[in-house]
Amino acid sequence: MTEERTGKAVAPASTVDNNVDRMLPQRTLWQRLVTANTFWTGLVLIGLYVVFSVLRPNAFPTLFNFQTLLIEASVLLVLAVGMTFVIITAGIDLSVGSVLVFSGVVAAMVMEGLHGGDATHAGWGTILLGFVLSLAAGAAWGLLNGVLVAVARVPPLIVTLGSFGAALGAAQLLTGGVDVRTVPTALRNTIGFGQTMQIPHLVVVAAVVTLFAAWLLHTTRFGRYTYAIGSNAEAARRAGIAVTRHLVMVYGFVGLLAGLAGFMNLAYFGTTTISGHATDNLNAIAATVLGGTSLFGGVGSVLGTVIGVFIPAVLQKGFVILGVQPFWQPIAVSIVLVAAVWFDQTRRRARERGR
Amino acid sequence: MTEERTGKAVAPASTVDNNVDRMLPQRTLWQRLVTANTFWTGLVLIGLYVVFSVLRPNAFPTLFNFQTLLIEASVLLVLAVGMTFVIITAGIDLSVGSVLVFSGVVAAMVMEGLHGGDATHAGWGTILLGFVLSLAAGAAWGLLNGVLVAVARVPPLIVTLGSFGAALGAAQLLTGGVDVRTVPTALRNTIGFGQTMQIPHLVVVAAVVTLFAAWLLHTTRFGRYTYAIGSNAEAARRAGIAVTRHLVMVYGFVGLLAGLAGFMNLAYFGTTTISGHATDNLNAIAATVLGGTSLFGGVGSVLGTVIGVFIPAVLQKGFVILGVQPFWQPIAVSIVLVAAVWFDQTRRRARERGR
Amino acid sequence: ACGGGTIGEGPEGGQPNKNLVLIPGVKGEPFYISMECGAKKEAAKLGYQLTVQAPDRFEASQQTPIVTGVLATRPGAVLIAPTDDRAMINPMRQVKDAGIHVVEVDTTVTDPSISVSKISSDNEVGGRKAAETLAKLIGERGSVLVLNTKAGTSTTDARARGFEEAIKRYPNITYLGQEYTDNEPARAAQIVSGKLSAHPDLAGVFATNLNTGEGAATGLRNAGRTGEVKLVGFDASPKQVEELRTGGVDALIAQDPAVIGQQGVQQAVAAIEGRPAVPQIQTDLVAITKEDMEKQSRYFYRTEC
Amino acid sequence: MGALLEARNVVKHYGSVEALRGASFEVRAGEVVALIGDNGAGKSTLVKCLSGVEQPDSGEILLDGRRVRLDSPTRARALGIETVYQDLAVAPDLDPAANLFLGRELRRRGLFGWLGMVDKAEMRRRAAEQFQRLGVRVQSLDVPIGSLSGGQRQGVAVTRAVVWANRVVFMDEPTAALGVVQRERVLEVIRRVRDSGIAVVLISHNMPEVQAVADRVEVLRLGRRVARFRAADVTLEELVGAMTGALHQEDAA
Amino acid sequence: MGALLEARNVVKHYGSVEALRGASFEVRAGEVVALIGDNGAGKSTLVKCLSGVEQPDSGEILLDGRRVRLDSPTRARALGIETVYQDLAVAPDLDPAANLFLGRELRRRGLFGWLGMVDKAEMRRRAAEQFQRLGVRVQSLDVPIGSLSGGQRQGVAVTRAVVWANRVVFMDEPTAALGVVQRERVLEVIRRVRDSGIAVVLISHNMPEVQAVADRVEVLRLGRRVARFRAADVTLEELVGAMTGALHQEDAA
Ligand SMILES: Nc1ncnc2c1ncn2[C@@H]1O[C@H](COP(=O)(O)OP(=O)(O)OP(=O)(O)O)[C@@H](O)[C@H]1O
Ligand SMILES: Nc1ncnc2c1ncn2[C@@H]1O[C@H](COP(=O)(O)OP(=O)(O)OP(=O)(O)O)[C@@H](O)[C@H]1O
Ligand SMILES: [Mg+2]
Ligand SMILES: [Mg+2]
Repeated sequence: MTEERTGKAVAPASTVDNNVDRMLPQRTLWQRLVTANTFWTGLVLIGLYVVFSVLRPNAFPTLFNFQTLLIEASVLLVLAVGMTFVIITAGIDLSVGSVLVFSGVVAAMVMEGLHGGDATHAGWGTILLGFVLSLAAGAAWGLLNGVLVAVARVPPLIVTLGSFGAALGAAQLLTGGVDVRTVPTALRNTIGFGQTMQIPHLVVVAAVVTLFAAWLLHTTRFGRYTYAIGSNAEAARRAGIAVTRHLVMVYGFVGLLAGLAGFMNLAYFGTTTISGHATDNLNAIAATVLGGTSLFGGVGSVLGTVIGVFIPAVLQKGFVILGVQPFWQPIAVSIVLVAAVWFDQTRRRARERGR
Repeated sequence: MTEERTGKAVAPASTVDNNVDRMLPQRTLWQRLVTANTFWTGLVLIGLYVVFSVLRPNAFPTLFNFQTLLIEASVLLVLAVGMTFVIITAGIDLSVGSVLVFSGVVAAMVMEGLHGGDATHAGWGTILLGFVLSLAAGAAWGLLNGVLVAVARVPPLIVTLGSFGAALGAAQLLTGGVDVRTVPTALRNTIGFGQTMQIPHLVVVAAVVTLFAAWLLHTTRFGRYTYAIGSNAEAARRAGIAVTRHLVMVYGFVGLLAGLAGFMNLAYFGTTTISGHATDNLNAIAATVLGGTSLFGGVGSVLGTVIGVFIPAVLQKGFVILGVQPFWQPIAVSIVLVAAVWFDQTRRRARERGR
Repeated sequence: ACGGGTIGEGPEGGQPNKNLVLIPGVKGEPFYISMECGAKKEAAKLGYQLTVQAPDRFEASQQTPIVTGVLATRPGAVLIAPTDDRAMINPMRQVKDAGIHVVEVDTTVTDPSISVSKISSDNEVGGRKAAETLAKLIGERGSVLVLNTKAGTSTTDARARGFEEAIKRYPNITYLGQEYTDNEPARAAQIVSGKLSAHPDLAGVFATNLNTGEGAATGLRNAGRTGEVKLVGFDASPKQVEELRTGGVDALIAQDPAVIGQQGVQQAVAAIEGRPAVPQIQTDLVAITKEDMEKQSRYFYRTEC
Repeated sequence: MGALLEARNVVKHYGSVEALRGASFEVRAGEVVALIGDNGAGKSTLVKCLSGVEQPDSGEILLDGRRVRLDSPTRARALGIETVYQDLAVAPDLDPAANLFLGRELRRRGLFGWLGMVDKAEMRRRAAEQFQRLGVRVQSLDVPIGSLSGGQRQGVAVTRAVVWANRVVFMDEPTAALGVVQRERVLEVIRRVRDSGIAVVLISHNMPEVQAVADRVEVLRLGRRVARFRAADVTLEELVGAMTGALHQEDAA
Repeated sequence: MGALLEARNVVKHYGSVEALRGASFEVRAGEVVALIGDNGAGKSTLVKCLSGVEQPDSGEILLDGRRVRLDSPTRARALGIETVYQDLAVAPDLDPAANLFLGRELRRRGLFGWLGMVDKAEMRRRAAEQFQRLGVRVQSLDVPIGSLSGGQRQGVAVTRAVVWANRVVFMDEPTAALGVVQRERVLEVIRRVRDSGIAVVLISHNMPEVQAVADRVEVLRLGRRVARFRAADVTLEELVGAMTGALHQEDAA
């Protein structure tokens, strides 16, 4: 080791080299875009769309196919948007599919009941009542979930697994297990498959919900508290955030969206499809996680979830159009799912390493 | 405020009041029992058993019913025991049901293939080969999961949701979606329905697996690393634990157990039951969490999982015997599930508060 | 595919659209596979091309995207087993509106104007046949149980409904009602053994599909009551036929899926080629017991073509 | 002059552990009290009880001589009590500005604000200002604070407490991870806050620091107050003696 | 005498943040080197690079004058390098004994040990002994260490590093949360470890402590070494000057 010398002062360099200006500059739009967690997953989605379009130029990139892709994803999108909120709080909601069914059943039965067992020709008053009841039924389950999670402190997985079973059971109990099959024609023709200038109304509803949720999550205090609770619930509590109340509200919101999804489902299918929503929960969770939301909470975005909903939807549709053998389809979808997330993770890690 | 006086020395009290003896005393068995996380859930289980026995003294507390309870829980128990390991590492495995099906299919097809399309009269050589292949097939999926989780760092939920779809797809692809129809009679009669001194062999297999898993988790280095990784993976890595390898092994172990469960399922049903395992994953997760294992990792026990498997099993059986109306059953099961966990949480919190 | 506005009639090039698509209710069920076999054979005979696209589960929400996806490929005709008699109306109408002929096979929707032809077997009749067969097997006395799959599954619900209706006509038979199994054999086995504990006089079980049948057989076998408690299953997949032969099941209600597929293709081709199609065709349903199983072997389902 | 905030005979158990066995404590407006004691003496627990995070099993808490129930952190904050927790209690996924304003977000003006929209730009600006004022160095206001160094995180937590307090600030080892310069700055801030009439409670294991900044010292040992000193009169030996139990004041408890 | 462990021109980026911009560092056997610097200077990052936790982007690391690749913590531990991390890196759900032996569990004798069974009783006993020796107070060996106080946790982490090290111990602010007595004990331990011929690297913001225990001081500023001192010759002003950039040694880097 070389001989050490006692240091000598060379410069009166300021002891504080940070200043407001240095901290403040916003990143450029492009920087923010590329570092956004959703950028690469978004690229995957676009890539898939392009590949299928090239493979089947007559069938895939058509207006009709685009419309049906959007319509068929609408209900799941509404569920997944809600799921994004719960997962950001480090929770989970397995009950969405059952709550959807329950809300649809409540709305359908009331509408039918008001019209003596056949709601086909019911008017807008009835429809509106059905709509409100559907939302109310969904919100009620959601609030129940929220209270059990936040007040009774039962782990969300257990609570919502419970309401997954209970809401479906309740729906079956109400209907005797048989789908309610008369739905107002007015409802079906407007919300179910009405269009305005080639834009399906169901898609409009889903888009409005998504935009609202994005606004709520990314710009409001409600959204910020959602992130804070998922990031460190104890810190949030000490910061004076009413964690319990907020969690109840988040679960209630998800329930409300599931109720809305139930009503949309009713309008679309014209029946309550009781047996058809067993895997909605996993689909919604997969979409959310695929979109970059962390199951450990604190991280996530609505835009990511939108992308996460459409990647499997585009894949499945593409495979059907390509005529891929049915048993290969789930295998191929799984591979692409895992690959997309893996690609995203790799990009993020590379970015964090600064390369 | 009163006038302060400068302190004066009163006693030469030792500056170190801890000593080896004070730190060492083990708690008594009773203390350890009552503070064990599984104590209260265990009480719930016993309580349920007693209640049903009182309600239907002729039908519920019979040897036959006890045996069938155990037999019918065996396959799920093996899955849930594996699940306990993954969840303790803060992971999750949604693929177990599909891996079970895949392993069963591989074993059944090979056994059939060796006997020209009808394995009914196959001998023990064939059965053993089927057994080994079943384990191997399960372990292979598990290792694949593990590599994707630990090496590629894809979130476990996405990885295993992928293999959930892919393993089932692969099983359907192998069989054309049709259950393999012949299973060696020797296998069915020994493992499937055989008994020794009233103890069903299927139960013996599940019990051996459970005991082995409990030993592995609670007394070996492997188990300790499993907890350490779930508790703080970075700390484990810095402590020199080969986190990646260990995670691959844990997922491989779960896959292996799912393979075993697939073989047990084959012996029990005499067919591959391809379409009948869609909710095995949620059932196994629910059992694990009900047994006190935390989804955030680091905490859990095999005994808890055993209790967690039997609470719903006893409930469902009891409701069938009581003749509860079918649609009420899922509702009641859900309520008891949530209530049991809630009760457990409350007890634990009270204990932590020292009351 | 040949695209274009008027599909199937083939007026432009004079060439009819020779692509047919079969959309069964769910993938990988022997019933639908047999149907596929019948359809494929017939299509080949007539010089047509038949592809199959099936949903993962018997659910409208799963089948709908497949229907619209198939629509985008513009085949000449679609043979479909709708999973819901209302929910599938809209997507099927879209197919029809695009000028594609629709043939309903196995199940139908409530709107009769969509398809050119319906070839179906009546599940409710099947349920009734099951009740009669089971009543005979148990000597018209004792308790009987129905194992259903998931509430809201139209086909199995119809079977259970038919069974319930018919079984009530036997005064000495106690109907214990139906239990739902979520289509899991394990759950079915659990219910059967539970019911055996609660009702020692249980004499017969009707299992509405393959998975419930397998679970019920296992439950009975486990309790050592095979053959004593009579089990009637639905469908004649190879596994079930095997069980029938070895005594695990006492009777099966079988449909004739191959014929459904064959007829479906015939009607679709007729429509494409501008000939009149037969609007409604009913196919057979039979009860097969061990005694007459050789005679009825043509009803056994196939697993590959 | 009476005490601003006073705790009397506070008892707090965690399971079988008795963290506080009748601890008393007081602080007056405009003074800096150092709360010292060995590891595990119960300092943090006492702070948590006095900032509404934990509920004592028994004992009373008085603010301005009146009994208060601090049943939530919100309540304590509403009464003007702010705290820098030993474990910091920040949200690691949020950026420094969001953490600074956590629970007190600025809303936009007008309709948007009424709808709950937060004013991110303004919060960023003010946060930068405050960090600047307290000399907290953050290389960027856009990163989640989970990726900052321990010292930087501590700086954010201190800033948060100081900005919002108007009666009492508890600082549980606020300087533990701070560099020499930052530490000086925090001590300076403490003095400044004290001079503005706010009571400051400083927990520290650094005796020179305690002697430099505190007006009074209260010593906790095994969950009880065992000594109180005027900082000007006390020697290092006395402080250490009180903490280790070698020295005992009869009337301190 | 040459350096035991030496780092030359180590560069490390985190995303766009340059944590180390060509940092050099050295420590000899049997000496205590204090590594000091402002918050965010890169001390912890350097320690992580030297204990195999992070991989530097460039630069070289020499052990006994030979280049080594510390590609994992296991590798570093195998070479006799132990570390007390600033964030402690303990498993909060495991008890103190399990943490002490983490990654180095004692196995039972005979068949059971060969099967991988750990000897819990023996580990408990030895852990109690070691905690006793280093004066770490843990009220019970049966609780998960997540429920211990910060100081207690730090005590466990220090014990772990000291027990296993045989060439170099890095201690990243080991005394930050410690009480006066425990701190003295850790400093004593550091001296004792040094005397046994092991190199000790101490990171601390407490200058009196640094001056009391270190033989040499190396100063990091903005990711580079800016000064080196013999502890005996240096004044507090010089140390602070070097850390803040007021003082610069040309040949230090
Ligand atoms: N959440 C908890 N659960 C169980 N025991 C706890 C908990 N929090 C603190 N304790 C125990 O209470 C006692 C007092 O802890 P506390 O954190 O108040 O000490 P402290 O004086 O702040 O120590 P330090 O100087 O190390 O921060 C300790 O023995 C500690 O182990
Ligand atoms: N994981 C990380 N991701 C991004 N930036 C990081 C990460 N770790 C450290 N940094 C940044 O690197 C720089 C050096 O950090 P480091 O933790 O080495 O500082 P330090 O000298 O140990 O500071 P302190 O005295 O506060 O502990 C800081 O600007 C810090 O924000
Ligand atoms: Mg403390
Ligand atoms: Mg550091």
